[in-house]
Formats: sequence, structure tokens, C-alpha cells
Amino acid sequence: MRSEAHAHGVGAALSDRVREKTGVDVARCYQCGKCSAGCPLASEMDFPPSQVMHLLQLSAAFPELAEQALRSHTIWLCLTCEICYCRCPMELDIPAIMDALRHESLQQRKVNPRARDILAFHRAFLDSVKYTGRLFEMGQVVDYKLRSGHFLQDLLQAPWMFLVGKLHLLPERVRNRRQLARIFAKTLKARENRP
Amino acid sequence: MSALQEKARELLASAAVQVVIGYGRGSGGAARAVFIREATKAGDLVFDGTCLQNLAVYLMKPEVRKLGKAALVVRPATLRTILQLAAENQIAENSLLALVPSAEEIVLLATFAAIEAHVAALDSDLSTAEKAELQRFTALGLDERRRFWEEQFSRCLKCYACRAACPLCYCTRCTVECNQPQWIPVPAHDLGNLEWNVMRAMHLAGRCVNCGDCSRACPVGIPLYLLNQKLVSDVFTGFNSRSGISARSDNALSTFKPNDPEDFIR
Amino acid sequence: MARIGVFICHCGENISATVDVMKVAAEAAKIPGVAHSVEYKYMCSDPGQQLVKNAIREKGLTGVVVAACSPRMHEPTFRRACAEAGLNPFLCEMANIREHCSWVHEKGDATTDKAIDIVRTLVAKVKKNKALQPIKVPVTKVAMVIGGGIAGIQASLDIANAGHQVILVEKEPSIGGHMSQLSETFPTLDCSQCILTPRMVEVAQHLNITLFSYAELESLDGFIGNFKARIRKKARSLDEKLCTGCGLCTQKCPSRRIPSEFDAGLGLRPAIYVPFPQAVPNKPVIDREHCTYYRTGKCRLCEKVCPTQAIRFDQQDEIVEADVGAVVLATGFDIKHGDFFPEYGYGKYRDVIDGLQFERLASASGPTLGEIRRPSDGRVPETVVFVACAGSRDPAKGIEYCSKICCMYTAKHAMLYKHKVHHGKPYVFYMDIRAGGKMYEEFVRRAMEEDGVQYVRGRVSRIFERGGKLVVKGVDTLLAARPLEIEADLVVLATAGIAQPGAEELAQKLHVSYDAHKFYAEAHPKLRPVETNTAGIFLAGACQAPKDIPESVAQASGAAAKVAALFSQSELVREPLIAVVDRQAPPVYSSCVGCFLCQSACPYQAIEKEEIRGRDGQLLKTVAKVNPGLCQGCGTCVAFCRTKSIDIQGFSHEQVHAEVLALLNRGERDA
Amino acid sequence: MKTGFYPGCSMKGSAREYSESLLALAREIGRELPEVPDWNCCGATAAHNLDRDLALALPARILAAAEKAGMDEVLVPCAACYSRLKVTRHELLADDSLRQRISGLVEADYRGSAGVLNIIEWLGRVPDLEKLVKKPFQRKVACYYGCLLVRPAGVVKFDRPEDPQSMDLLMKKIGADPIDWAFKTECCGAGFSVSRTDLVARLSGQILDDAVSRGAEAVVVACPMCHLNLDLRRPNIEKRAGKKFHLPVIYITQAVGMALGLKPKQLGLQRHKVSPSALLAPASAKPPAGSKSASGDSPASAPLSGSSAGAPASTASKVN
Amino acid sequence: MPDFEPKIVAFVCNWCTYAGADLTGTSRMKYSPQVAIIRFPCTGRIDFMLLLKAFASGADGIIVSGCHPNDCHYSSGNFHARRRWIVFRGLLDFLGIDVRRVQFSWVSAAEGAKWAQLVNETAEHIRGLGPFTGYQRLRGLGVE
Repeated sequence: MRSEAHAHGVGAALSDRVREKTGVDVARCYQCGKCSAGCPLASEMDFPPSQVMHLLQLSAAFPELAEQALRSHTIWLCLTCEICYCRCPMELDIPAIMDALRHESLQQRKVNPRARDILAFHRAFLDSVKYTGRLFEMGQVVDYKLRSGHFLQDLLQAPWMFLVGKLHLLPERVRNRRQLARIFAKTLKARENRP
Repeated sequence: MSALQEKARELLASAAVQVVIGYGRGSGGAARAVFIREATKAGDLVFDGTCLQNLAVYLMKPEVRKLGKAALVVRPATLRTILQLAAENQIAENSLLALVPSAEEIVLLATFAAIEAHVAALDSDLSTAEKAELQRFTALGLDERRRFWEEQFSRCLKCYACRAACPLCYCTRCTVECNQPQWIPVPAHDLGNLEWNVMRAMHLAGRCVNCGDCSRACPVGIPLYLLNQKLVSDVFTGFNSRSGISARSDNALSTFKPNDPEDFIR
Repeated sequence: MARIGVFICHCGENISATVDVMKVAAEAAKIPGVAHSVEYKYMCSDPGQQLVKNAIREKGLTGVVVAACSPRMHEPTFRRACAEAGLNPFLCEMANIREHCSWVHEKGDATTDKAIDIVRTLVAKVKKNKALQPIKVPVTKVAMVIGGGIAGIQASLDIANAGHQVILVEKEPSIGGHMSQLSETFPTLDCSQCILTPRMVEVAQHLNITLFSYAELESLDGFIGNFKARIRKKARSLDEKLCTGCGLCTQKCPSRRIPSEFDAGLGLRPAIYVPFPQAVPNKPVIDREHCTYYRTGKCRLCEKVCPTQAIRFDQQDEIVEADVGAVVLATGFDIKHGDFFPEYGYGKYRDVIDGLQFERLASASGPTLGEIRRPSDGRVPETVVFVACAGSRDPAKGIEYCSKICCMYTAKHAMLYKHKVHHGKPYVFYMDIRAGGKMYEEFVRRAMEEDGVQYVRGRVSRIFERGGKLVVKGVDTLLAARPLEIEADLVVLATAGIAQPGAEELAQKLHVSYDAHKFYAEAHPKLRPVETNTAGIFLAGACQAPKDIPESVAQASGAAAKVAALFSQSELVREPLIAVVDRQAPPVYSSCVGCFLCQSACPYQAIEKEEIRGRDGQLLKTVAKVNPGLCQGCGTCVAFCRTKSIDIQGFSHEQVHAEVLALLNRGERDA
Repeated sequence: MKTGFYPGCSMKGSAREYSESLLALAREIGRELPEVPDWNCCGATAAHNLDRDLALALPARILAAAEKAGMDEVLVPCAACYSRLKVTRHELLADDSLRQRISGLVEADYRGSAGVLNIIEWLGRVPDLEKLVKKPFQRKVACYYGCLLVRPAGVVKFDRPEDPQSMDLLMKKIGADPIDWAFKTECCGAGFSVSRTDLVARLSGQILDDAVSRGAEAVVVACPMCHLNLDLRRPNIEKRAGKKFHLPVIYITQAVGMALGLKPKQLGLQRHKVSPSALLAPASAKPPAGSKSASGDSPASAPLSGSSAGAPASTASKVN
Repeated sequence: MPDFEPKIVAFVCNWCTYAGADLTGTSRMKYSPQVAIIRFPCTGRIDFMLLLKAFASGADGIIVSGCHPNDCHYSSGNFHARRRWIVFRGLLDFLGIDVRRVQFSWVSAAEGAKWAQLVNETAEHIRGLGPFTGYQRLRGLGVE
């Protein structure tokens, strides 16, 4: 397996790329598991956080492990609640690593199919912001339903929210929307390789 | 009467100090050091952009020390010299007052702690221009640098004006004066000149406060400041240490960190 | 004019096989100042040495160069030979033409030329050698041991049994240290007090040991063999000579609800107290902070009931001075307390305790008489979770090191718990099990196999209280890092072993170095583990790093052996290869300008300030001075000195300068 | 000192009552809260998941606008927005080249002069809050901080990350009795409100369960997202738990507002899914005892060996 | 310069590198005879002036070697030396003096093989650089 790693020739290992992007060196992780013990969603994850660290640690020697990390459900389940970072004895910024892995997973089109809904929500959210500058909750929910196919979900909530004055039918808008569009054009859009 | 003159007069009149060391006008209007010992002479003091000399050099002269407690008109580098001298056990707490001239009010620093606090608020780093010059010089080829210094040192007279002007060259016996063994050849030839200047730069490493007086004193105009600034820069980037910012800190070269860089060591 | 003798050894054929020794001898003879040059088959043999001796006497040699093997091999041999012939031994040098020449090069001119170079270099050096006298330092044969735990006790007894006087200084009212608090000890599970108390009594009764309990070191001056210690005897508020230790006062004291330090806060004690029944000395002390009389001015009940009128409310601290020749530091360790583990509720939940508290719970002399009961409600815990590495190996909490003892004592705790509560369920959360030591691994295996202790591999994230239980949120990284939850009745944290509070202050008083965690630094991590960098001060026990009882005792005996060796002669004789600061006639006195850069560079605190004063007492100059008792001769100071005022004997400026020039063929022109 | 106000998107919609109660409170204590001009969405909770530069640029644009408007600090009541703004400021001030790059993206020279303030800090500055209280809020409350007010500790530098106390202290000032509970800083499910309601139901359910079991009469929050999960998602939570939690969730500003005598309408209390009407009734003289903690800090717990021992006073007293 | 044999001076500490070089000898490993050793108690003792003196006296290359970090017989002499070398090296380079002619290294008492390798490689390296005429010329320009 080792020789394969060099044959691949994609340059730096995933752990190196993560370090480059986040400044976090996963070699520091000594697999105590405290992050997994405290993670609110560890039981839902295919790889609890400490195992993702281990996948990264071995990613230089075994490229297929890097692949597993990028295709994992875990990176999308991470809530960025920061509890792992807060308690990590080695002070590893795991949420930053998760962010970096999500970005790479997205760019390489390796998003875990089970994370479809979560990703759909993120995209609907940012779409809304892109067009109006502010989150338009109504619009976002409609967008999400279209993207996710969950048309019936929350159907009963909307009239109530509208009633208590929480749901607006028209979006609030930022005046300088062109500028915001430029920000999106130079960041997310420039990088994301949409199917 | 300027605020500086007034403050000097006051200090002398109240006998708070016995001498004020400051700048006066010499022949041709050039600034020169003056030693005011009577309140009535306080009017001789001047301070302007031509007053560059680091007057701390006089603190180390026995004949000046004999005059009694001194008030010293200081520039930023002078203050750092005072702290460096204090860190090297050369001047005692409460043996002097520092007068920081400014347009409105004269700041009077009586303790090392006060000087440290004042220096902490100043930028003790090399200036952008100084850094740029170092950068330019370092970017030259090895041979170009060698030729440059060979040419510069070939003019050195071994007159030791740099040493005399330097407030940190207070040693009563310089290495160059040791003859058992003779570390540095006496005549002013190329080898001896090189060795003399390397030796002086090394002895100032981690100590020099970059006041620039050595270069100003050199009668043949060797840019000695370049050597000093190179070492100031290396000591800061390598060891995160600066001279003349504390009256107590240890010298960068007499301390160490277990993880000092050693990429050049096999 | 120098008259140097050069003696070239063939070393059988070891040298002569590749080096033309005849030529070397011939060339050496040509070097100016060489009065005699010979070669011989075996220079280190008796006849060889005789050659040297005879030449010294007959030719009136002023220096000797033996060109042979490494000085690390035979320098002492030839220096002794020179001394026997009346030549100062420090006027003899060896030119290493075997290890550094004949053995590492092929036969040929280049090799012979190099041998000649080496000889010429050493001839140049020896011409600059000076006759030196060994340094003799008188030795006061009294040792001071600081700290009366097991390490201090062992060191004191060993030194005292070697026939030397010992002053033992203990800051608590009794000796015994942490070991006296322990229940049983791993890996044998023998009772800690049963093996310790006889040693404590031996200390009390030993004729060579003077015990200062409830005392602390105030200051230490001087150097190896010649220290002056000032010891503060804190006021016990008691005349120790009159007190019989009957204990009436402690029984009658009305202020009785003070958390007991000995019971790690789990039990209570009165304001006048003896820390524990087997205390040595068995004399009480008044805790003035909590005593009703000192707080309110009323009470004095202890004074009334004392049958010998020993209570002394007005007693002051007393300073005792002592001359000592050596010091053994045995101040031990502490464990991390406080709320540094908020995620574990340590300091918040009474049933989250530390290892020392568990020792007291398990100890037959403890607050529960050895029954395991949890502090909050006194119930016997059905489920106990032990958390290893609570603070150790945890850079986020400021401690990156392994505390070394926790794996073992945690296994012991779990075992003791199981032995006492048969139906109990002990769990141990661990990262690695470090059980290196005689019978240690076997001990841990026993905990798992015989006592059914459940080991869970992972760190605990959080502990919180819910419905009278402590919910422990952990993980097992061996089970795909799945989170686990255990509802425990009691949680025991193996908190990190740390340096004693005040360790830094004491180190500064003694001028010994310490690491970033305030543990005392040994002189060399491998070869001088019981010495400090300050000559005459030795280390024993956990003040150097966390360690267990056998290790502490072994180190204590090692330190005692070092002290005994030092005390074996009335004078300390050392090679004079040390630094010296130049001294000149007035008005210069010394070329030193007193910048003291050398002082911060010296690893041994051997550089002192010397004030030079005129006849009228006026201070003329402050210059550096090397304490010959402390200097080890590294020469680091020498390279710092801008005025070249410090020089090192045996490797002086003149010597090494001459060597460099001679090696490159230019020596004679410059000399 | 000019304090600006960044409402964030939720406060204009689903968290309207948070904004209403805050502004009512500000009026009551005489504070101006001018909005950051032409503010945009900060990107929470989606942007950082997909693109780092975007996640930094959106908050940077807000902060740059506040700076330009001469604001010395910005009050950010939403904990999620607070976290994004605080993290952005921290990262850009730590890395000058990054600061320059993001400045270029947002077409403004962001300097980092304006500080970022959370709601607890803002309320904590109200001088003599105790004296302004007209109707002491005598309720057992569970102060819920959530994740982002206190984490990452090195960035937010606010309170301690485990068992924080600042909100509890505020609640005490208005007469409330904050309970000692275990889920103060556990995650409610955050941005999964829509995409993974199942997970939100589980995580938020645990939080409510603990608060109820310890006798809380209300959960106090400082984040629209937490409120959404704990209040609006209550049907999902209860369905999953198979039981009802009769526990209203109110914003910290609503609790303070009630104590200061503001009207329920002013505070938007009618807009909650779980009606807080019980909180408007006069409080019972003594709150119910709740579950008794066995190893808590109660000083009268049973001693060892017949005498009341326990940890030394110093450690026990650190709790509150 | 096919016949050029460089002159190399090695400044070594007594406890590690000198002993390491002894081990090279007892192990009978061979190395280039162009290097000769001068013994010091510790690298901390080595004055930078001695390095200048060696070049001035005709050395084409210099080896300075001592104990590895944390192994110093005097616990910190090598650390002090290291700092001095960092500064000294920077200064020489700044002055246009080729620092490749000074090889610093840590050789322990157990590293006899490393010593042989170090000497051979340094000798080879200096041979490649040729005689240090740049510096030796200065001597010629003097009064001698």
C-alpha cells in the first residue's frame, strides 16, 4: 500500500493539506478519544472525531484512508459545537479540520450521499444570502424543499409561524447587493465545482 | 527659556543633580556634548534634530562620574543604552536622571523601572528603511559582499574612534590590547582590520542598541552600523531578544533556549 | 627556555604499523624547545614510564609530551609518572597519535606528517602549560536532608549509619510524607504504615540524626563541603522538652472541625493536633489560624489540661544555624488540586475525589477506618470509575509529562476497592498502561484477570451529577470510538503529580536548577541522576520528577552514597582545571569590568561578585570571582569574556592559541 | 463609546421577539442601539461549512461597515452571529495578510477597531440592574448558554467554557433562582433545525429533560437558533421523547424585561410555541424543591466517620 | 587543483566528540588524514576568535563539534555555543566569508562512524571548494 501512496503523486498528503489550510498538525493527536467521548453526534457518525484524526494521521501512507475521511458522513454531521476543541488535551482545533475536510470533499465531489439534506440546507441558506444579502427564511425553506425533496416537512409549522408574525413573505434586502454578489463570485462560486 | 533649560536649571539649583549632560552649540553651530554644572549656565542647552550623539557614553568615563549625580538629556537609543548598562551592572539604580526632551514638557525618568516603561512604549525595532537596506545588502552575492567589506576595511586606520564613541565599549582592557596571546595583529592591515571589526561586532551582539555613533565617529566612513544592525536583526529573529529594554534581563548570548534553531548543525 | 621531552610510543605495532615513528622522533627533535625526543615500543609499560622519569631527572625537562594513545586512556598514567619524577603533573600532555591517527589512516607519508603535526601542536601547548596544584577544600562532615518523606528518611538513615551527622528538616509537624498517608503499596499490597513507621522511629532514635520537624530552610550560603544553613523552627506553641505526647490537649480542644491535611480533607482534626497517631515526633502543634485563643483571645483550655505545663502561646519562630558539608533535597511532590478540571466537576462534586483521598478512604487509619464510603452521604459506592491521566499528558492543562505512578496506583485502587466491596463494579478509563517495573505488569494483569476490573481505553469527556449518580461520559477507542456512559457512585481522578508548592523558592535559595514544571534538575540525565548542578547538593525522590516508593528509596540511598563518598575524606581534592579571573596589582586590581555576562552563562553558579575596597573601605570595583568549590571547568565563561579576564587552567587562551598556530605550521614563527 | 447593533437575519423573522424585547429593554434603560448600516447575513451556520473565505468575508463586511459608521463595538445578541463575528475578528487580527485579502474581498479596509459584544456582556454593564427590578423574576430558571457564547474559549474569551456563571449571575440580579444543571453548554443541534430534525429532537430533548428533572420553570436562552430548536421544534422533541415537557423557553431579554415590569406584548411573549403564560402568574412563595442532589454542594450532607467532613471549605465554595 | 589537499582543523569537546573520535580509532574506521583535532573541555569554551585564527593561519576548513543537545557534560555549554555559532555564522556570511568552510556538528561518544563520515564528507566538500585563497590572500596583503 505504501508504494501506491507515492505512485498516486497527488502531492502532499491530506494531513499536510489540512495543516497548510488550518495550521493544525494532526500528528499531535494521541488518540485519547476525549473528542469522541464528548461529541454530541459521535454515535451517529461513521467515524467519530478521534477516528477521523487517525485517518488523517495515516493518510500519507494509505491514500485510501484519506479518501474515507473525505467521503465520510462525519464531516457533515459535525455541528461545529466546538466542545471537542474545548476539551482536547492537545488543543487540536478539530472543528477547523472538519471545515477544511468539508471544503475539500465538496471540491473533489466526494460528499457522502447521506449528507445530502445537510448540504442542501447549507446551499439553500447561502443562495438566499447571495440574492438578498440577508437570510430570507421563507425563501430558504422553499429552496431547501426543492433541493432536498422534503416537500411535506414542516408544512404544518408555516401557517402558525405566519400567524405569530415570525414568517415574512417578502425578503429583507441589503442595498448594496452587487457587492455581495461579487464576494460570492470570488469565493464560493469560484471554487465550488458544481455538478 | 526652553522647558529643557528650565528643568536643568531647576535640577541644578535644587542640587538634585550635580551635572546636566546635554547638547550645546559648538564651533560652527554643530551640536556637541556639554556638561552644565551651574544653574546659571542652563541656558547653554539646546535640543534639535542635529543632536544625535548618544550621551550615555559619558556615563562610563571616570572623570564624568566624579562630578556626581548626573541628569542626562536622552534620545531613545540613549535610554536603551542606560538599561543595557544597568543590565551589565555598570550603572546603579538612582545614580542618574534621564531627561526626555519634547516640545511641551520634559519627561523626567528617575528609576530604571520608569525608563523601562518609557522604552516599552517606543518602537525598538529597526526602522523600515534600515530593514530594507539590510535586505538589499543580504541579497547581494557572496563575492560582492566580500569585495564590499574588503574595500571598506582596507580604509580602516585602526584608530578605534568607533570604540571610543560606543557607550557599550566600556571595557578597560579590550581584546585588541591583549598580547598574551596576541589575538589581533596590531598593524592596520587587511587581516587585522577584518578581525578587529568581526571581534567588535561579535562583542556587541545582543548588546548594541543601534545608536549609530560608531558609524558617525568613523573618520573614513565605514558603514559599521550595517554590521550592528545585522546582528540586532539576527538576535531578534533568532532568539526573540532585544538589548536595552530591561535593566535586568540577561544577554541574548549568555542565555539559550533548548530549541534554538540548529538547521546548520549536522 | 623550555626543555620539552617528547616520548613516542610504537604501541607494539598499533602505531608503528602506519606511522613512521622514527621520523616523528627525528622531526620532533627539531622543534624549538624540544630537548629530548625518543621512541619506544610500549611507553606505558614500566620501562617506558621509567624512560620518561629518567629523562625528566637527567635532562631537567620542563614539560613532557607523550605521543601515544588517547589522553582519555593514559593521561593519568603519565601524569603520575611525571609527578613521581618531580615534575608537576600538569606539565605533561598526551599527543593522540593512535586513535586519532595511526588507527584511522592508511600507512603513508600523510599519516606520518599528521602524527608530526599532532606532536608539534602538543609541544606548543605544553610550552604554555603552568604548574598547577590540586584544589583542596575542607569538608564539614554533617549532612542536611530537606524533607522527611520516605526519600529523606532513607537518605538520613543511610548517611547516619555511615557514621556521619545528619540534620533532617521537615516542614510538617511530623515526618512520614505522602507515604504515611497511603493505604497499601503496589505491587505487594503491604500496608504502607507498617513498613514506614519503624523507619520513622529509627530516625527519631538515631544518635547521629537531629530532627527539626515543623521547620523550613531559611537560607543556604557557601559551597560544597562548606555550607552554612539557617533553619527556621516554626513555633509549635509548645515546649517540646516538657511535652510527653499524652494527647490530653488534643482531646479537650474545643475547636475540632478543621479539615485534616493528613486525611486529604476527608476527616477532621482539632486546632491543637498531632497529624496522625504514629507521628514522629509525637508532639502536638497549635494551628494558630484556627485556634480559638489566637482568634479571639479566649480559651487556653489546652494550657489548663496540660499536666506538664508545656503549652507556650507566646512562642516565637526560632532560627537555628548549622554548618553542613552536603545537602540532600528530598522535598517530594504534590498532586494537582483545585478546580482545574471543571468538566469533571472536580472541586464541585464531593464524590469526585483524587487519588490521595482514595488512599485515605482505603486506609485502616483513615476517616472511614478503611471502609470505602463516598464523602457525600457515606454510602458504600456500588460503581466506581477511576480516571487515569487526569491532568497528566495534557498540554491544555499545562502538563505534558506522564506522572508515572498513576497507572500503578489506579490499578491498586481498583483492586483494593474490589477487595473491600466484593459486589462493586470498578472501571478504569486509561490511555496507555505504563507498568514497567518488577512485578508491575503482573500486578495490573491481576487487577484485570482476578479482580475483574473493567479497563476502558479512552479519556473521559465529562462528568456530571444526575439523580445522585455521577454520569461519566467516556469512550472506548478500541470499540470504534463509540461514546459510553457510566453511572457511577464515586469517581477517583488520578490527578497529575506536580512539584511541591514552594519548590521554586527553595531552589532559588539553594541555587539549584529546576525544569519548567519546577521539578529539580539533575546534573546529567543519565550519568549524574542524583546530583544537582550545584556541587554538594544531591537529589532524592519525587522532588526531581514523580516516582514511586522503590525508586525514591533507591535514589535516596544513591544520594546518601554520594554524601558518604564526599565525607570519606576531610579534604576534597579536585583537579585544578577550573576557571580563574585575573588579579593584578593596584590600581587595576583586575581587568574584569564586572559586566557579569559570565554569571548567567555559568551552569554551576560558580561565579560570584567580589567587591574590591580601598583601605578606607570605599568600594573601588566589583569584579567576577570563580568559586573553586563550584566550578567544574567547562570554560563557557571564558569564551564570553570580552576583556579576556577569565581563563581556564589547562585549556588557557595561550595554550589553545598556540595549538591552533602550531597545528597549521606557523607556531614557531609567532611564538 | 458608541455601541452599534447587529440584529442578524433571525431577529427580523423567526426570532422577532428577541429583537422586540431587546429594543424595549434598551428604551427602558435609556440606551441607543443604532443598527449597523446596510448589514448583511453573517453566514452562520452555513458559510464556514462550504468556504473559508466566504465565512470570513461576510462578517468582515459587517464589521467594516460598523467601523466606518464610527462604532467602537457591536452588540450581537444572536450567539451564532456573535461567534462568527468574533472568530472573524480574531483570525483577521492574527494574520495580516489574511486581513488584507479579506479586506480586498469586501472592498473596505477592515482594521479591527470595533469590538464584538454578546448580550450577557451588554446586560452585565447595566449599572445597578438589581435596583431597576420592579417585579423580581422569582423562578427557578435553567440558564442555557449553548455552544457558541463560551467556545472556543481562546477566541471568545468570555466566561469559562465549562459550567459558566455569567448568565446565572444576571438571573440572580433579577431575583431568579438559577439551577445547577448539567446541560448549560451542551449542543441543541444548532444548524440542523431544518435538515436533521431527528437529531435536533434528540439533543434538545436531553437538554429539556435535565432542566425539567431539576425543577426548572423556564429555560433562558441567548440565541435564536437554540430557541428555535428548544421551542419551535418542541412537537418533534416530544414526539421522539414520548412525553410532554411543560417548560417554556424565553430569551434572556424577556426575563430581564419581565423583571423590569415591561408588558408581555412589548416583549413578544405571545410569539412562543410553548406559551410562557405560567411565568406571568404570580410566583409561588418558594419554588419547588426539585430533585435533591446527592453529591452537590449542599453543606449539610452526611459526614464520614460520624463527623461532618467533606472537602475543605475552599474547594466546596468555588461552585457558586 | 587535482593535488589540493585541504588543511582542516577540528575543534571538539572532550566528552562527546573527542571520545567519539577515539571510538572511530578503536573501531579502526578510516578517514581522511587532512583533519587534525584540538581538544577543548566543552564547545562552550570555543572562542570564535580561534576560528578566525585558524583561517588566518591557513586552514581551508574547520569542523566544530560537541555533544548533542541535552547531552552536554556541563549540561548547557553546547547550548551557549550553538547561540554563539548562529550569530557568528550570520556575521561571516554577511561579510562575504563562505560559511560552507565551517562545519558544525554534534557527534556523541558513541558515534564513531558518524565522526569518520563527517570528516570524510567535510574533507571532500572543502576539496571541492578549493584552498581558501580569499582569506589567505588577506594574510598576504598584511605586513608579514
